Amino acid sequence: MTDPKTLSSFDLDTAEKTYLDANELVINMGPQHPATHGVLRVILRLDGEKVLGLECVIGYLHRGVEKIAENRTYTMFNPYVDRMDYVAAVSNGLGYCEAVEKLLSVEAPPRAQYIRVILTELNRIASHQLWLGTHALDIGAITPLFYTFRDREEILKIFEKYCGARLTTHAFRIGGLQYEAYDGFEEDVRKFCKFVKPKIDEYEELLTTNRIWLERTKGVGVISGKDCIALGVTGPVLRASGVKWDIRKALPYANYKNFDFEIPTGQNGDTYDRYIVRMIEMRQSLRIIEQAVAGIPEGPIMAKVPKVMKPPVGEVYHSIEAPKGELGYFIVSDGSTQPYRVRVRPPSFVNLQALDLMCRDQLVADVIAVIGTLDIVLGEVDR
Amino acid sequence: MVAKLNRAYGSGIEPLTHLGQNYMVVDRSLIPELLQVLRDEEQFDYCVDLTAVHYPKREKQFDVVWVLYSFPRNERIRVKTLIADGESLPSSVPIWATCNWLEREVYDMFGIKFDGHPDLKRILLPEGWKGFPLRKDYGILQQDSEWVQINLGIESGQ
Amino acid sequence: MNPPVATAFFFYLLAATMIIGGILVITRKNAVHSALALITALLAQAALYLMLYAPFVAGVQIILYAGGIMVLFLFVIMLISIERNMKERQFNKQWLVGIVAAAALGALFVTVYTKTSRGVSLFIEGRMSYGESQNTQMIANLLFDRHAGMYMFAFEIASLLLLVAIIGAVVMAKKRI
Amino acid sequence: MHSIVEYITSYLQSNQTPGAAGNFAWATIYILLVFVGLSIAVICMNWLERKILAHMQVRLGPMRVGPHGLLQPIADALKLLLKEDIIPAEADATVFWIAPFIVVLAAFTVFVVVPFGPTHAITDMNIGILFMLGVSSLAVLGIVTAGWASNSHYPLIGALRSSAQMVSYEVAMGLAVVSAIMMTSANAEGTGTLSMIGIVQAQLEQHEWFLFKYFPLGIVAFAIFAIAMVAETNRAPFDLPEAESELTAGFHTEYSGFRWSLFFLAEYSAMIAVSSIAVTLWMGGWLRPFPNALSGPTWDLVFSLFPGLTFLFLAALCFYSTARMPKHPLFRIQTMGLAGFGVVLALIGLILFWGPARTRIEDIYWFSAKVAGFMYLYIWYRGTFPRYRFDQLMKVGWKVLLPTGLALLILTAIVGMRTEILSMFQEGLR
Repeated sequence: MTDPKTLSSFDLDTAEKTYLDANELVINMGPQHPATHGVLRVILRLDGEKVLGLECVIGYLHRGVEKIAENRTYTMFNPYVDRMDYVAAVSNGLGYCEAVEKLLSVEAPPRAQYIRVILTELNRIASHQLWLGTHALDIGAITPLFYTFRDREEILKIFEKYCGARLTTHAFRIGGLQYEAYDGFEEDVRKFCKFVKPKIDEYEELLTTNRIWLERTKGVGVISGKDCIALGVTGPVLRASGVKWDIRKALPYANYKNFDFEIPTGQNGDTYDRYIVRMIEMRQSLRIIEQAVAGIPEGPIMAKVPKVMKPPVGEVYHSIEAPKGELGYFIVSDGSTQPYRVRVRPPSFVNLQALDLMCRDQLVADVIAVIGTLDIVLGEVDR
Repeated sequence: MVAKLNRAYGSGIEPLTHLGQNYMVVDRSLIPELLQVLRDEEQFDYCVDLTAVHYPKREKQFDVVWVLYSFPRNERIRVKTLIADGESLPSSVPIWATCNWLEREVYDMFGIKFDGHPDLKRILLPEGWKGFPLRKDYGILQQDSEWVQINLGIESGQ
Repeated sequence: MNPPVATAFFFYLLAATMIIGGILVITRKNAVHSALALITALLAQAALYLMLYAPFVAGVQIILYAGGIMVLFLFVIMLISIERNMKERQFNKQWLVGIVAAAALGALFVTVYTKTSRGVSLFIEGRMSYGESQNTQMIANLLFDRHAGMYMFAFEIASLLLLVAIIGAVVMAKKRI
Repeated sequence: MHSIVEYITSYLQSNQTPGAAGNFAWATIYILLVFVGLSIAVICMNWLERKILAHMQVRLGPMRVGPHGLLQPIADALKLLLKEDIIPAEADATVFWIAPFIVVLAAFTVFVVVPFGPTHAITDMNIGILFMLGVSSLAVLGIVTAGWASNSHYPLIGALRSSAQMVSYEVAMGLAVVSAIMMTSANAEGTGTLSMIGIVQAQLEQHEWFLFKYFPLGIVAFAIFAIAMVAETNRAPFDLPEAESELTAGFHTEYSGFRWSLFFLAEYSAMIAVSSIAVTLWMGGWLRPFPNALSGPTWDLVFSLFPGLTFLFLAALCFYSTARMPKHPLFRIQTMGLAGFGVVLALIGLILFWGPARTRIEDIYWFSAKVAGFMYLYIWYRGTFPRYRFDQLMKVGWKVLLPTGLALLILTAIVGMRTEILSMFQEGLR
């Protein structure tokens, strides 16, 4: 086992000397490459096609979100968080709103909590669907992409009907929700659950027992639970390595403790296990959604929050289980209307760190598979 | 736990609670040992986050914050230390491997140096960028126009 | 069977291609260009075999030399840094020996040719002794026939030699098996 | 003048291929016909692949250029021809320029011996199948040089992968082919043949496709070939040389415009070529279904109606789609175009009912229909499978296909020679 502490690091400038000199080949993948899911640049050191080490170069999408936060009021910053992990914007919003609510010591009313959970879980399914499509595409199966996008469309339609936006939803407000669920919201969600269940089976039919899929994913990008914890890797990647840990269960937020669901885990920590874990997670999310839809209470959707928010001086760290892992917000308030400091703990950023370890001694083609299986969104990595 | 730590390290540790979240402010001199103890003896095996906050008016300008989590205890804690500008901290990469990139980001954004870090360089901003954007004295309209001019070949629009 | 058309024309065309290809092989500094020229020469040679009503030899020539060996050649050449080789002096000091060898070969050829024309033929008379189909069968008979197969032993020995060569190559190239 | 006409018409009475008859005028005509037909087939494949793949993936595919995107391939071809021809500054210009031509030449030359019918081949070579394998292996040269000449990492890796893949799968492919060739010698004289036409005739004489011969040996050989041929043409799931998620586009990353379209053309004609080999060797080539069991003039007539009926069916599909076209003035031209296309198809269908055309086209029809089946398989694979990793691909080639092929070869030889072997044993016992 390679020591995770010694992550590779080297300079591409020396590449010219090594290129074609038989033993080592330094190759640059990205930032514009079809399989790096955005503008990730990976510098690979290869022995033939075997990866000796790699270094990620990130920051191409850096927009200084944390700096922006310091110059916006708490409410004004809310839409910005959607732009980080743009495939799971609702989760980002939930994390931020709950963190500020904690700072203000308010709690969203139950009805708002239920709708929040429904939308967040829908978004988790959408995020996993997008992951599955692109991941399968990276491995060479082109058809799942279209299947998952077809079904993700239904989720986006619900979002659109609810808040008018499909991707960067800005669905939640600090203290609750701005919009009451539209007429037929429950019916739509129920219909979606019924619609998507056979579709998930359909994805599995294409891939789960597909020989080539098995060969490409089993034993690829293995990471042990211990390494995961050492590298701070969370989310499905951690669970696939056998650590049964999900913030929804461990440190429940929103009203997740009201719902009955299971945390899937894998044993081998390879790409296939991560695939299976995410597939089960989609089903579990459906379970939560069904319970939530059945139990939406009547009542207000907005807690009493002052128009101009001036949280008391102090700092708070709040994190949620985003589709990609632990998404944390560390907010420092100096008592003014603007946050003194907002730190986002992005799951993609921290998970991406494990790429080097997971790719060692694998082949170039596996790097693609591992980047896919980590499920990173560069918007969130670079912020 | 805090009592035990207090016994060992004396007054260097100040346990606090805000909104139900525990954190401790520790003296800078305690930093590598205390973190090591927290991981090894108190089972805080997962470093969630490492970040900093800049208070330009204070004498010790920076809060450096570790957010730690313990899987066995299911508990989260924050460790905070105060350092002055130009002061460096020992790297915690040997304790938690995840601190590698997190420390690089803190260096990138605040210019806080971590001694013993395997490869401390900018991570989100390009190499050669001037200034540390998350410091409060880094104006939002200010940009490294020199870098922009050299690397992008355009006049900075700001 | 109809008489072939423009035989002389095609012969000279192919022969010229071969010679030009051969010259290019030794004069190009870029090894990939040399390899491509060699392939051209080999293909022209295969076409010449076709003109001699020896399609089997032509097919084997294409598969083995042009399609197999030359691909491996290119493979190896591509992996070597070409730029460095370009700077080095291509010709070593053995060109004198080369000229002597070429002259000797040429002399031998001329001798054989003049002897043939004087009637002491080294070749079977006539342009071709067998038709297209019999030609291939003759090879098979010579190689494999239980009674007339005079080259069977040599053939098997050659294949054994190749096997040894393959194993040797694997042993030498691979650090661990 | 008269002699030239006679020279040309004399061939029509012969029942040989132009090559065998030594008729160069007709050979040239055939070469042109094959070239044009192949280009049309590639264009059709382009459209069909996009449409079929689209429908497998719950989308529509090209719909805008022409009715149901029928003119899309033409638009694409025009676009490619008009694009700027870029040669990278660091590339080796000569080799970069030659490489696509090598690939195209290799892909087209193999069609010299493909028998579309007993007389519908440019020539019938004594070593037909050897020629096909040999020439198609030359395509590797083009790919390797293309990758090298681009002077860029990704094309180089793509070229290396491609050549390694093609060279190794050629071995398994060759073994499967040899096993089929051995089956040709199971006739009264015990003489086999490498001639493409001879192979099909052997199947006719032996009253079965080699696919079913010595069950299951024939099917296994066919399976080996069917896998190897996908690898040989660099198609999914063996499309590593151009794996877009890893190598952007593999060996032709740096190519654009016309030169890229040559690679495209070569890829599709290579697909058709290897499918033709498979059809010839195992599926009875141009033979119609049950040529022996359902023989006689009535059955001949029935089966010879198929080409015409197929075109009429396609025409009917066109008319049906025309009727379903939106009744909006904007769609008027498209509707008319589709109807016109249907009319053309129907006319072709009617012409194909005409006696002389019927008999001449029948072989080509059955051959093309079988090849089309393979083409559909190619598309189907692409829609279904993920991509193999390189080492796995090599493992499949060397550790699975090659030993199976060797065992198969020995088994086929033993089964083919069983009477001789038995008699030898009996002799030995006595």
